[in-house]
Amino acid sequence: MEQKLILSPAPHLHGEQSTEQIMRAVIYALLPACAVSIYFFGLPALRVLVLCTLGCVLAEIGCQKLMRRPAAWRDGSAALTGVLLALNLPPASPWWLALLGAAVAIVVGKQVYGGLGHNPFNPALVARVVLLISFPVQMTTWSAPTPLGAGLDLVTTATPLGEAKNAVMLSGRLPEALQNSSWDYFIGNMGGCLGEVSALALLLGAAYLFWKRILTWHIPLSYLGSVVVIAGIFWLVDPSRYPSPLFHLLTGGLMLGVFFMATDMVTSPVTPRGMLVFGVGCGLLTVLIRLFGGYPEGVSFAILLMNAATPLIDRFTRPRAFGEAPARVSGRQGAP
Amino acid sequence: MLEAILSIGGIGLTAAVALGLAAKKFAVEVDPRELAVLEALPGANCGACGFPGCGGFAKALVEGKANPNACTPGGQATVERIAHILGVAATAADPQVAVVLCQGDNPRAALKYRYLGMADCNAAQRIAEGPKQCPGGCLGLGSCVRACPFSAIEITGEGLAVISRELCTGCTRCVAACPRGVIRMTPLAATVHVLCNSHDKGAQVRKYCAVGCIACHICAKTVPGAYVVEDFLARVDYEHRDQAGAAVEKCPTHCIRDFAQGYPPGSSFAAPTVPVAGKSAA
Amino acid sequence: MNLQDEFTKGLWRDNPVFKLLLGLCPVLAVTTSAENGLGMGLATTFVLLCSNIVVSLLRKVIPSKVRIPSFIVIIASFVTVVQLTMEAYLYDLHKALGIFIPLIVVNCLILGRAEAFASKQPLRGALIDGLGMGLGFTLALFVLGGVREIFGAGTLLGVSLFGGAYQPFLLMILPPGAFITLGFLLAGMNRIESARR
Amino acid sequence: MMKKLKTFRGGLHPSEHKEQTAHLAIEDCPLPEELVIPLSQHIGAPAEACVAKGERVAKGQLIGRARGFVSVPVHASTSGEVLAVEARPHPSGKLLPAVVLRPDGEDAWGEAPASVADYRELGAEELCERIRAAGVVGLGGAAFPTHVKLSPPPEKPIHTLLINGVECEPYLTADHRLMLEETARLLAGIDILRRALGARRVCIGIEANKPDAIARLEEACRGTDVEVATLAVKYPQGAEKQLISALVGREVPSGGLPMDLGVVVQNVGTAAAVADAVLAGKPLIERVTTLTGSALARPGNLRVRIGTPLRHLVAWRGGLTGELAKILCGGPMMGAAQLSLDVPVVRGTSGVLLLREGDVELRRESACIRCGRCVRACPSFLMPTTIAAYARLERFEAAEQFRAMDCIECGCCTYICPAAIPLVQAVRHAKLAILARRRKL
Amino acid sequence: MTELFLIFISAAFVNNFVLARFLGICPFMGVSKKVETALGMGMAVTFVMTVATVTTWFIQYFILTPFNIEYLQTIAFILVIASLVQLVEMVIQKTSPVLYQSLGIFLPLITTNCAVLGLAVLSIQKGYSFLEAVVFAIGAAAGFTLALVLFAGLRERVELSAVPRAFQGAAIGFVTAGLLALAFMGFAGLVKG
Repeated sequence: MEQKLILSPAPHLHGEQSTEQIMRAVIYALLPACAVSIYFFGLPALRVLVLCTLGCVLAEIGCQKLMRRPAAWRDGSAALTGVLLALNLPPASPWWLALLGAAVAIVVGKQVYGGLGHNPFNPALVARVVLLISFPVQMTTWSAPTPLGAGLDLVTTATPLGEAKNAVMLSGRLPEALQNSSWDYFIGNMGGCLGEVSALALLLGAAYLFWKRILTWHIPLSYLGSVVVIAGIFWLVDPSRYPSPLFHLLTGGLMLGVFFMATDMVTSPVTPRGMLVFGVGCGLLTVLIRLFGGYPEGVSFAILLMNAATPLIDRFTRPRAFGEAPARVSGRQGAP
Repeated sequence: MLEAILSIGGIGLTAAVALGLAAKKFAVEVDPRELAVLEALPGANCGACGFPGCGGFAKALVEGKANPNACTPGGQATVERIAHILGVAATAADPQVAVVLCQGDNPRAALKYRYLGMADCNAAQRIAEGPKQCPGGCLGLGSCVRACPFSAIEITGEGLAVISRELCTGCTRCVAACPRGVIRMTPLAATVHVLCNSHDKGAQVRKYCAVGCIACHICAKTVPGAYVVEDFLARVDYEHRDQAGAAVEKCPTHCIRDFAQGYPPGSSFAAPTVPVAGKSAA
Repeated sequence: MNLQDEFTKGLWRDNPVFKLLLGLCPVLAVTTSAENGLGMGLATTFVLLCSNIVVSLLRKVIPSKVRIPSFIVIIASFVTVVQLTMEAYLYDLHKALGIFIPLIVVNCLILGRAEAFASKQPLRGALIDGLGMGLGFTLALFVLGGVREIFGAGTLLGVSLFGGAYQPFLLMILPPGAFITLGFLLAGMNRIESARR
Repeated sequence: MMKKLKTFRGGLHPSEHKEQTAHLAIEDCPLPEELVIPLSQHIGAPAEACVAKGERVAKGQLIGRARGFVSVPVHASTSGEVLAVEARPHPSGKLLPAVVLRPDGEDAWGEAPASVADYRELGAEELCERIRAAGVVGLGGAAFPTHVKLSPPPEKPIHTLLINGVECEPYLTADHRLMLEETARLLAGIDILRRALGARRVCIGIEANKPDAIARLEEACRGTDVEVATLAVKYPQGAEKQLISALVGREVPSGGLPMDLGVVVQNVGTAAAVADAVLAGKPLIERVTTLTGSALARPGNLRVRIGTPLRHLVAWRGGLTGELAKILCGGPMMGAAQLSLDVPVVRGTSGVLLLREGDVELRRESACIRCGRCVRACPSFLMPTTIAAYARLERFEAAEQFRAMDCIECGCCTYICPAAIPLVQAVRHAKLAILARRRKL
Repeated sequence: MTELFLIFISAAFVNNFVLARFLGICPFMGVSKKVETALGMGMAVTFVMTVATVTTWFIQYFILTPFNIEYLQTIAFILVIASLVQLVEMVIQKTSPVLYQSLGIFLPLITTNCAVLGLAVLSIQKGYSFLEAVVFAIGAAAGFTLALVLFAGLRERVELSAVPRAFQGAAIGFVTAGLLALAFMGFAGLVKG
């Protein structure tokens, strides 16, 4: 029998970029940051990367088997979550921490909602925060960076943000030295999670994503902008107590958060205006938590909180439809 | 001790007097059915139904905006009581269930084209009248499943809708949802049905479906009166449903099925006990 | 109605926590350990039982217009009894359960049973219902508390289970853990239920 | 530095695929063995057959009478014998009534078409009536009766006539060739349309990817007040509302019509057909269409009699070159897939595409990853993914509140979707359900 | 002033009534299926919480404490709150049908909302002054509303998702609430104590 004709609804042409290609591109964009972390932290960093990625992919396969759904791990989203999670862990993380994180990310963060596209919260961040509040000791044991160092270095250090927070709490003043190491922070010569260290490598990856048109400017710009403005205001008020905007930009997980976590498509708004609101909210919460909260780093919590607000943001930033009278927009928004 | 009694009593008295006066002064007319429904509800005001308290739920029920089974704390007993008040219960002497009059799943009924698009029968039907060659056959894309509030419909692995005779309440929503009119309301007591919905001539039906009615009249000849053949399609005359079973074995294309013997192949529903006992009492 | 059915329905089929989703505030709040869960469950059972009895006895006396306030007063009285008793004899538990003891009064399970069942049933049924529902509630609290304690502290009823090397999964005894654990328990129940069908 | 071209907000630029046929001059297609002329080739009430089986008809003879105002008559595309008046395959996918005609080969007009000495002496109503009687409809694809657009209510005077020479659909080049080869006829048609409307401003919009057509028209319009505007190459530049937005700078109100802004848009093919109808008295019995696609031996731009089955066109263009996987009538963005080559070319057939298996998108849909591309691409500024999600759950009130009814079904969202979700189909599903519910109320 | 501000921040964010103290879980799970309903509920709760706190504060300090019968707190409070709510409902229903539609219909649900009683008891336990108690109530209500509306938004989204069958319904609701609580833990330490 001859092959039947294909009938499908219009349009009959499709753009080139598929979900898998997007996921793969984001993983490629993270490779420079992975490389820098391995350079500074050696094999332990590699171990964390491998464990998280493998753990996530295996958890994804397991969940899909359990739910009797088609295996979709090949779309690369689980691997991406794994890499992102690894970049959010300290280099000295024990093996069980990495695997537990992977399981939490995929099971609680993603698959209970039905898998890719359905999770309201960023899975990697869910896992990071769960680990942070459950295992505060392991999650805040930082190895000192030793370029091309061999093996696990037992020298521990503090992250610049942690140091700043401690100093302010103890003496009410910021240590001078912290403010003067911008170049080190930029290339990644400081303590921190795998992916928090090198702003340079992350910017490189982000540039690739902009070039591939996977990132739009809305979230990164509004996030960075609001951090600079808000941190700047505090800094101008009292520079001895509040660190400079540049310090905020280069330390902690801000770069990673701005370009790779807040911009996670699934958990951020779809409307351009919504993205701006999202970015500003992230920036505001990040600075507030960093300066006044109990945790030295606020990026993860800020993004999670804004993830929670995403459905509302989407609702209230619905664009005015073509030809819709402007006055009527606000009154008739939203679902019943 | 005295203070305790006095003060609590005082608070209670004040509250009672205030409420009593308020009830008089601010009385509002309420639909008596709403009050009756409110009476039937557990009164836990837990909000599990998604409405603001039992009062809100009762109002929504009377206005037809809510399903009685939304009340989790109430359980089945409450559902039945509410249904009774609202008169949506199967009070008819002859309870009905919906039946998919088709057995043409993917291996048995030929396709007209390869369909790529939204998995919805109504959407598919708009593209050259649906991907099945048979103009009346089940498309198996599940519009009826989504329409059914009681999860009484499943799509078999081979793409055929099957309706559970136990779970179906006869609400007819699936009938309205099906673009091909393949779902019909039939008496629950009738278990024998001609599972075909094609009005094409026999020769044509043979070309695209292995289990379609070819209007050969054998059923009508075997049990005169129990079957009617119209427009090249046989159907059971449900007035004489009791005799219809005799023709099941005689149908050359096996398109007559007695549901008492089980559901169409591929269905996960267990063979029903017929007629379902106690069903009409609900 | 079959009394045995009335009793067992609260344990599984109509479990107040897992099936009816009633009285969730204490369920989530006090189940940081199996012991707390058990204590809260028993306290609630006591109030439920007593209020069911009284409501059932008074069901023909109380005019229907003021029945809800009357029920509340009855329940509140028993809650006060529990509260004072626990403060006197079980001070540690009283402290651990804190504000949730007075809040038993607004546990919708109790009011719900009073309104939906006890006010329409003779004494024997109301008693059995209260006992069954109360024990079902206690069971649920114990299970939830147990799971959270095992993972969150590595102990059960204070007994260490995994030895010193175990790193407690603190999330489980923190607020988010309460929600997530209950969610997973409910999903597990659903799974068992659908497998049975 | 290049001047920024006029355009609208949103949209995208799909690969054009126009190079196969853009350079090919229009050829006349010979008559087929059998013509199938559907009685419904326009938006509105179908025409009513006024010939019977066995009757002989002349070329241009009325064979279907219009029913009502929003309807147009149907004419015989050639002389011959009526074989049947029956339901036949129609490009809409249904079996619809059609007059089946066997050409006698003489191709003889009945009465010689009455030509007009000078159309400038005719009033607007007279012009409009001639256009209606000739069965002219919008040839861009929608096939809306032209005389209806030319009869605005008195309270909505028309001041601007926009001529749509955008042809933004990939693959299609028929309008492009028409502008190049039949400039004079086109301009005559434009002048008639403008007189019928009393429009002050006339503007022809053309995408920048047709520089030869722009040059030709600019040349021809020199000295007149007809503007020729070059538009950015972006889909759906040719959609009515988007074209108005680009050229007039205003948005047609939601739920409204271009006439609310005092604007009427006509396709270039329509303008040419108007010239035929008024100047030569010729009814609409043929059109220019693009026949192309990877499965076709010799693509081209053809002048085809209405009712010619696709099978005949394909045979004449050297047959198929591989296994046919998809037949499309219209452009690839908004056209409809066909069940067989038995469907005829109708008035709205702006192109025919025959695709091989390898050129057909076969990706299965996956879950929405909320990338927001559909939101950014939507020229109606909607949130397609949200509307589609509600449509799937049959929550049509919610879809309506997200303004599903403002969708123009251009297909941008589906084109750009990385998860290959049939968004337009879902939105359309919601639109039809909303309309059905409104009718019920 | 700072003190009052901190009480507000603490009640609204750090020790959010729903997400950290587990008060008012029933309406939180029940009335969070649609954002509009959640907003209405939030407003109603804000109103009732404020009024109830004021009233019970007076009951405590002008009746219970003077007569030394603090042990009757539970009975007295619930009695007052229940009657108060019912009274307000009746008044609103009669006087303003519009207000009743947007706010009044939620009132019966609030009677048995443990957040209201809990709030009244807590502000006594913490020994707040009258002004502090009012701010505490408004903060708690704001936190409740915020959590409720965020949660409603999330649930509307989850409703569009392909949630595994076992998790459908309440289960995924609890997991989502848990993750929301997780995010709220970021506020920890904003206010000491």
